[in-house]
Amino acid sequence: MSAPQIPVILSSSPSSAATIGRDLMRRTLRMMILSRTLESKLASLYKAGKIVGGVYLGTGQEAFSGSLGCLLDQDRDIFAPLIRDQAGRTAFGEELIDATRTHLGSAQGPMRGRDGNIHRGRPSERRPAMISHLGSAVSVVAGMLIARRMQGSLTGVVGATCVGDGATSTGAFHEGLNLAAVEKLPLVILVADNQFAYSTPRERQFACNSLLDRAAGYGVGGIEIDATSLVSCLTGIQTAVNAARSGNGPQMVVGRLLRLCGHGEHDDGSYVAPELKNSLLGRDCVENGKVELIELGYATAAEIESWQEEASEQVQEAVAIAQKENGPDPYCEDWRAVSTPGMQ
Amino acid sequence: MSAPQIPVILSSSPSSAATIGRDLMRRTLRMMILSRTLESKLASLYKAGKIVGGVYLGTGQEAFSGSLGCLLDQDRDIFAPLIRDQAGRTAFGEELIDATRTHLGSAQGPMRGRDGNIHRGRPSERRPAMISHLGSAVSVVAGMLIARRMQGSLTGVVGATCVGDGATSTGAFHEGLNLAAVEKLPLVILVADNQFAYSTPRERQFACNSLLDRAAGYGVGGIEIDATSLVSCLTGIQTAVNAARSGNGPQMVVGRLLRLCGHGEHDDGSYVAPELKNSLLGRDCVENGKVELIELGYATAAEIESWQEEASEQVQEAVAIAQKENGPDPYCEDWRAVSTPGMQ
Amino acid sequence: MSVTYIDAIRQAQLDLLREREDVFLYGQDIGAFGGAFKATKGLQEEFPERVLDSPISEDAMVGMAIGAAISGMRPIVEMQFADFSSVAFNQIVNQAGTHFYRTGIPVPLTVRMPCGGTPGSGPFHSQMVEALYGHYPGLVVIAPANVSDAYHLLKEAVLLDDPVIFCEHKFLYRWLKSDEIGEPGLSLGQARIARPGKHATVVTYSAMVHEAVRAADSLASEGWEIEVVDLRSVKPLDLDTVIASVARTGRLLALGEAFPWGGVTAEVVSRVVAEGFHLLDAPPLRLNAKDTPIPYHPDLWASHRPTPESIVEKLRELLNF
Amino acid sequence: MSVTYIDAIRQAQLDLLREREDVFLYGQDIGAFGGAFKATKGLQEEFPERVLDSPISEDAMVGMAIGAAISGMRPIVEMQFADFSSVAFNQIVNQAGTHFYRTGIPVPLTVRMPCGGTPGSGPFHSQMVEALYGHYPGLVVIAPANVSDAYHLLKEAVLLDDPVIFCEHKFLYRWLKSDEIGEPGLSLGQARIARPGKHATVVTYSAMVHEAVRAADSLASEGWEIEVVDLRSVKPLDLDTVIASVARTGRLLALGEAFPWGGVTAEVVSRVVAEGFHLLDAPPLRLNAKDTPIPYHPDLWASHRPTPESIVEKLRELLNF
Ligand SMILES: Cc1ncc(C[n+]2csc(CCOP(=O)(O)OP(=O)(O)O)c2C)c(N)n1
Ligand SMILES: Cc1ncc(C[n+]2csc(CCOP(=O)(O)OP(=O)(O)O)c2C)c(N)n1
Ligand SMILES: [Mg+2]
Ligand SMILES: [Mg+2]
Repeated sequence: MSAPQIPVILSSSPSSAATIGRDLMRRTLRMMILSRTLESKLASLYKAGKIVGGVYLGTGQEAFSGSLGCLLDQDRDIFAPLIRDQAGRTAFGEELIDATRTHLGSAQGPMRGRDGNIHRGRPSERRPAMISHLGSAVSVVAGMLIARRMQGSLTGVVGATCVGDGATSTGAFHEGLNLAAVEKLPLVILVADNQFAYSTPRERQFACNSLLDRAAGYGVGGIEIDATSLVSCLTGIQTAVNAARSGNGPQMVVGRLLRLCGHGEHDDGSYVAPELKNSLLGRDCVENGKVELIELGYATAAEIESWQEEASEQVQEAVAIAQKENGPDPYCEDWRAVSTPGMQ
Repeated sequence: MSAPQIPVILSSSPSSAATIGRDLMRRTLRMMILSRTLESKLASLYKAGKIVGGVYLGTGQEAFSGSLGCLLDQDRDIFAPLIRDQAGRTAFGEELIDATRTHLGSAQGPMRGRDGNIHRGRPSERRPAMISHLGSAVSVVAGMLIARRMQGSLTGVVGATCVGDGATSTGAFHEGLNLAAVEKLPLVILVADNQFAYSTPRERQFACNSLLDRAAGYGVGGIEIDATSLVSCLTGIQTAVNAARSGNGPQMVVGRLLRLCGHGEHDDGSYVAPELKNSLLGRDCVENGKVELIELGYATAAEIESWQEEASEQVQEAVAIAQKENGPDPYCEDWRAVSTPGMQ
Repeated sequence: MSVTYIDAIRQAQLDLLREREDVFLYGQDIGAFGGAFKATKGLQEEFPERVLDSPISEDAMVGMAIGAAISGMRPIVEMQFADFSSVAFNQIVNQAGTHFYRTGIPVPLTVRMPCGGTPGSGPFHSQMVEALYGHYPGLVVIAPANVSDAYHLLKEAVLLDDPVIFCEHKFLYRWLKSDEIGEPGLSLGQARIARPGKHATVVTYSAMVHEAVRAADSLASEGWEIEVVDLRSVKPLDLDTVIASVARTGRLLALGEAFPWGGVTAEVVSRVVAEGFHLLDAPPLRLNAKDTPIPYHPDLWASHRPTPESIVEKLRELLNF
Repeated sequence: MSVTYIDAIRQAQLDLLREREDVFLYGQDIGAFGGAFKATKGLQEEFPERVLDSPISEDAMVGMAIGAAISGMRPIVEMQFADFSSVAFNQIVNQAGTHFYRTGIPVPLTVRMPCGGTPGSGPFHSQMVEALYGHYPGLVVIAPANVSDAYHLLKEAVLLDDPVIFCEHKFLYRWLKSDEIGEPGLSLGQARIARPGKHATVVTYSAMVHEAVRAADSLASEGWEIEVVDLRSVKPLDLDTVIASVARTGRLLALGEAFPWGGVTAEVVSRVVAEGFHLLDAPPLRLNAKDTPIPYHPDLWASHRPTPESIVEKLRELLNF
């Protein structure tokens, strides 16, 4: 076996935009705008004390996460999101109401009040519900793929999951990715290197230059991209998704960007140096994405404005519905942790 | 920070032998012979049903492990051996009697019958007593080094530990090495890539070409060596030890070799293909080491023969003493798992 | 011909692989090598695609199996030793154990745990894990004491839609033989009267069932008739059978090989006193292993865990009250 | 001026850092940021070399601290949430917990565990861990219920030569205030009568002490005098104080916020019946959280754990026997 090639795409060019195409770019930007709009709303609801539990946003990571969601096939692929993947979730087909219901404590959310917010998922729709322990979804996605291989339905399927720079320090990440590499599974793993894990800067988290340096050690393909650019995200992730889909084993995509919000909405992120915010890493991918589309002639400012308005309406509606709904009724809970009667 | 340089030494030359020197080569070979002699004795005692617990040998790994033991400073360095490090233990100053006492169930062994054989250690002499869970010593050695840094006594100290190819798949290995890299500790980690983890071949364990490919991902220095050659082991490990000692952070040494025994003495290792045994990887480092010394003019065959005889005597003596000693007396056990009275 | 406990475990896996396409095995060295204890010997030959060697990655092994289990498969994961499941602990309790409650989707996963002490195995190859996993919601914890249960309970475990911690006892692997596996008797969740009696009840499970029977046998010569209840599964815990026995005998000794703080014996005693206090003629007692790591030397090991002698001693205390 | 429970924890760490050169702190975001709960706020500024941010590597964090502890230091590891210690489980029980028994060298390590539920925290930020670690040999497990104990027990924990699991309750962090930290009273290993009474004894610890006292207060209006015993440490467990209380009241309710199978309440009941059976006028009862993961929605959460109402209900059952 020869070592996988590791290309690095840190800038994007109109030519790569051409390979992506107008429709995909338009759809991704719309998803990014929708996600940003939803999350801004959740942030204000949090400030107003209306949210049950914590609020963790993906501000600044919409291009990275949303591109993945748009590049996956909603009908057969697997997507295991983490805490900053609202854009990916939405792009992969999650309805807004799932998000508003969990955050507002409606019993009608996918987790029925039993688990919350970013932990929501619908495993039967190939969207696992994350547990908090970082890194632990990597092996789960590997298992979902292995099941398909045994069932003869793996062909053309990709399983994708996301982690942050900090999560790469977990044993779970390491064991999971190594296992997937040994099994040569069609796994795509996005590493959002957003400069911080909570307040901890990269240099207290790892000592390599780029987390992409880890790909070779797992024997997996890899690519590093400027995740503040939509074109670069779509191009890079498409390469990885295609490589995985066509049987080249796991692919790692390291996205360089900056978290443009606190760790959670309880955190003001004051530890992020202004120079970093003002650097290229701090570029807002949504605003930049708009410029990218306009410059490519793929959308007009007016169109984008209308997407924004549409998004606001959709979000309003999803919030309004969830707000009217009741929370779970503890007296109707059956308090059963196993499915088989008598087994508790 | 710039990426650490990763040299690969797969063959050795007389010129590298010169940098090692006659004394070190002689001492290391003697330690290897002593270790091999002890382990052969343990193997026959095992077959004779005289051993308490299992027997795990380092046959074929004496050059790799013994070189490390000889290159470390017994008065200040730390050495956390694993299951195939009899040579390293002996070279680092462990007395033979420690090994025979644990294996023969004497209460006077370092573990007093409470733990056995390869788990023995003397932490107060900077030789931690391994637990079985693979990979978990890496972080412990890191902590021993961090303690010294805080105490102002780290200068010139190296902490070393060994793992096999299989142990690199553990989360503990990953977390521990990453932590050590972040703290830029003088840690030397030997990876004995002996082609198998128990019966599991490399290709079911990892997907990279060489485990050395992992070094860059941790941001640590690395070197890969032919571990069947004593010159190559001493040269390569010396480079790593020196680099760690002079402040260049953790160093990984991947040794390519073959386990020349079963996983334990209960295992005949019949899953090892004859081609592999007959390949260069299957070369016996002890026999080869003798040739190396003789060819370099560092020892005569007669001298080596006398070392062998001396070793046999020493082993006989250590076995004889331990065999006469009693096992632990359960009626004298205080069954205390904590040191402070009243805290159990 | 006779069947050992480990044969039964191998046979159950073979039959499951043959009967169902959704069953697969995953673990270290379980393929061509047949596993550290040969519980999977020859199985990869017949099912090369469904008997897979894993890397030394217990966390990922269980995570992988969970992913497969929610995708229509019924994985059996072999821990090489139960003690190494400490590395998979997070995936077991937090991912597998919570999944049904959180999402409504069950996780039909079985983790085979070679448990318990044998002489010379030491602190890290001898642990019991039923107390650990019994404490966490969402897991079924089984601990068969005989050949027939080893077979039938493993089959039931794999067919159950929920995650099962299957605690096998290494001491029984080759030591325990039976003429045949036999027909299924009780089902999962039901305790068994391993030996009937009327003066005191010993509630236990796994290898300790045999030690308890030995203790009972030796007290029989003095006229004491000791009833031994084999729990078979510690979660669910068949309190009805236990209480019925205590109702007959008026005396309870809860016996286990695990560490003494908490665990099965504490759970048994607490439930019995809560629901059957009036049935008791004497204080219910417990006997467990000692509160230290499991010693490696056979002489220490034999004193660390309960023995027929120490059980007899405890029973005398109970009977003489 | 008033001191909160979290202030006391911070103060204990500050005083330890000032008084002793061998103490250091290690954990995620505990440096400049001061920790997720601000338990280490400002400490790195004063002790830049001894307050270190760790990577997200719980296994290695504890392994590292063990290595430091056997090299003359007294590390305090902060888990960001106790729930994440599942990843460090192996190092805690198998490396730290076995070390003294195996080698004779103690491991003066303290692991700070932010435990327990708060509304909206859900299954992975609410767990209690005392049952988990109490089961394993070689660990001391502490669970302070008030401001003074939070301070003094943490100081004792760090000065102890053995590994300590220090279970802090997040619900108490800011909610619990005191005028001052006060002088040390009881020492580690001694339980405290949190509220004297004579009709029944509630044995509990951590945040449940306050819920028990509330329940007791509300029953007081009916003339019932309920004694509340705060264990302070669950291992060692001060059975003398518990038995003395049960001797006075004749009735026992063991109360905890953990999952209901096994754990502290089972251990308390089992020990009391073994040694104080004759003191009991009624079956000893237990009240724990429900046997599911801890739900995220505050309304479910409030029903999952014991409340003053459910405690009162259980106490009535006990008193009416
Ligand atoms: C095993 C584990 N330890 C600690 C935490 C607490 N925690 C939640 S998010 C987080 C930071 C994650 O950083 P990173 O992986 O870089 O993702 P980001 O938040 O930057 O997107 C931490 C420490 C956790 N969830 N899991
Ligand atoms: C966490 C863990 N899982 C499983 C084992 C059981 N085990 C002991 S040695 C071994 C194989 C180790 O292989 P490798 O690391 O390559 O070392 P080698 O034996 O080849 O020297 C296994 C699986 C263990 N000790 N620890
Ligand atoms: Mg990050
Ligand atoms: Mg190996």
